[in-house]
Amino acid sequence: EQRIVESESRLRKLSSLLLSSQEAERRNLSRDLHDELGQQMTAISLDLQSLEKQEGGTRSNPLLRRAIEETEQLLKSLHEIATRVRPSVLDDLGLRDAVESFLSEYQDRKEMDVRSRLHFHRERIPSKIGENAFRILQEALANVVSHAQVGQVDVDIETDSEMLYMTVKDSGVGFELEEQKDSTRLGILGMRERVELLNGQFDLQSKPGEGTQIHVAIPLCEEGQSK
Amino acid sequence: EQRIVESESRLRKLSSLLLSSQEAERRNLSRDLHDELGQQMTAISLDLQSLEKQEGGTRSNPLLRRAIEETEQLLKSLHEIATRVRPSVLDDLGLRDAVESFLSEYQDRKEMDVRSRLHFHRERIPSKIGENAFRILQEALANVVSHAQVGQVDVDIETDSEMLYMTVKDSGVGFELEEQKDSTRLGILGMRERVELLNGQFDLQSKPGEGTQIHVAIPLCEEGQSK
Amino acid sequence: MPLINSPIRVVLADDHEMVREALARILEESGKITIVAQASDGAQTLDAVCKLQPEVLVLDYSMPTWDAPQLIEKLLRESPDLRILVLTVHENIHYAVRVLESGAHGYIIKSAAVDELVAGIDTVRQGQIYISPRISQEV
Ligand SMILES: Nc1ncnc2c1ncn2[C@@H]1O[C@H](COP(=O)(O)OP(=O)(O)OP(=O)(O)O)[C@@H](O)[C@H]1O
Ligand SMILES: Nc1ncnc2c1ncn2[C@@H]1O[C@H](COP(=O)(O)OP(=O)(O)OP(=O)(O)O)[C@@H](O)[C@H]1O
Ligand SMILES: [K+]
Ligand SMILES: [Mg+2]
Ligand SMILES: [Mg+2]
Ligand SMILES: [Mg+2]
Repeated sequence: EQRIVESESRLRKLSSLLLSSQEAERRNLSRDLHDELGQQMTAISLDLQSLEKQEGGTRSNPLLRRAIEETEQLLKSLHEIATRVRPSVLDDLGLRDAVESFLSEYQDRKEMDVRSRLHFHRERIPSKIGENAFRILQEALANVVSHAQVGQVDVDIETDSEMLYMTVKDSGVGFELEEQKDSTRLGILGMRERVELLNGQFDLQSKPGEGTQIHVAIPLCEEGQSK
Repeated sequence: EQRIVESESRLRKLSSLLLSSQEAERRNLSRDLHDELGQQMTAISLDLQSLEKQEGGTRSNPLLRRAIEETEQLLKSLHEIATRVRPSVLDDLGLRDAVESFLSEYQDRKEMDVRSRLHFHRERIPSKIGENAFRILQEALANVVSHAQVGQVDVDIETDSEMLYMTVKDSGVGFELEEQKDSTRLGILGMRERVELLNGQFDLQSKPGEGTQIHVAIPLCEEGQSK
Repeated sequence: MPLINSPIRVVLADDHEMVREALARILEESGKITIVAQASDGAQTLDAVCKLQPEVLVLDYSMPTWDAPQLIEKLLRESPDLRILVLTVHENIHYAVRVLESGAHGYIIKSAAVDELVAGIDTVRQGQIYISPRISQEV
């Protein structure tokens, strides 16, 4: 039993480290892509544009025009990949704007009607909490899109000075909670774990035919942060 | 006690899922970098080079030459980043080639004398085992570089039909094992966990002043794979 | 035997359209090569090679469905005289070894293609091995 307790605490530490190192890895990579490659690409693009000017604008070689267009395309792809790795709004603007831009993009891309109520009564959310809340939101919405068979979802996020609350609710097909107990999928397990590692509460409700709701409450105060 | 056992198995599942989803994420990303960005950049590079030929080779505009050189540089940076995320050799060609490439580059970049003995008596290593073995090797060597204060390391890898054995050994400063028990770092913890999740054996030996050795034994047969 | 100076008949296979177009332009501008077909996946490649019997196939390493080594083995089973020059973004000697082991005759880094491609095609057409200098320096 002693061994299991030890192994339990080792595993808890590991999961926590893995989650935060994964976020750090994404952040670094996204930064490398953006700063390192982005700078270099921009330099090339500028060089090609002034080359085109020197060579007489539209009368210059069509290959040059093509290369310029390809460079623009490349910058777009780079940006797309860097954003996918880590939404930079989360770094630059914080959770609220990251959520807003994510939801509006989501709405367009997935043709999902997202009804959101966002009440951020506290400006600064610690970045570790912001990151995890954002990932949980992504996971929850991914589940609605892939499983709920419904075109609408409600997202509520509220923060006060002490807590962050998030609810994601759909009225789709729902599922039998018991049957998911031993799932080897990462979605729900990962959401729960993120919340618990932040000393929060995770609650999932679902019934076949009656939709699904996840509710999350995470303390924002620093004291309660490390187990 | 029942709850702890349950929580232990939930955590074990989570760590295992986290590790493998992290690797999957890295693999996809590295592919996107190579196949999306890398190909687009290559097209630009080819176009610019044809343009230079058409415009009279060395007598063409120096801005063009500069853009071509910048594109080359960009391709290098891209492949460096992609390889850091996950070497494509590992997925395309397997563990042996990945280890060889990694060690030879490592030797050059870190000015570390790597003495390796690689005996792969079995061609195909399951990819899950290959990726974990590769990450363990990277961790172990990173530790030698950052902590051992020594310029030489021995790497032995051997596979037979049933097992993969790996030893990484330095004769650097070593450390007190007891003091690392509660470390909150991911390195040793992560290596141990990767091995245990594959039903293997992980062994670490170190003494201050006498160097450090890790030894890993992982079964290759499919039966023993899932706990 | 091809006549001296008659253009080399080539099939060009790459799944990335922008790259394929850029390569096609380079080959055509050289005046030494005729592209008899372009292919963007393994099945199209097999089909084009079988129907048109080119002298040389210029093949992207990473294509959907089969990677180059797998595709090379299939191709050579049906067309044992075909010469294959593999193009790739990987500056790594292990890739070169692997494709030569599968029966290809050459290995070129894509972005070096402008200078090397025509020479490489000519070399493999004659049945000799061609490896990008950038790679062979690594050995
Ligand atoms: N909003 C939802 N509506 C209906 N069923 C759901 C919903 N969310 C989860 N489920 C059910 O719970 C299961 C487990 O969800 P979970 O997110 O853990 O895994 P997954 O989505 O199948 O895979 P992944 O690891 O990619 O997230 C799903 O397969 C689905 O059956
Ligand atoms: N080869 C080694 N030589 C000397 N000391 C070592 C060696 N490997 C590990 N150690 C000691 O063990 C400690 C824990 O190693 P571990 O890899 O777990 O963490 P880290 O390297 O400090 O951080 P991280 O790997 O998470 O970046 C190190 O801080 C170092 O003191
Ligand atoms: K390729
Ligand atoms: Mg899911
Ligand atoms: Mg370490
Ligand atoms: Mg390709």
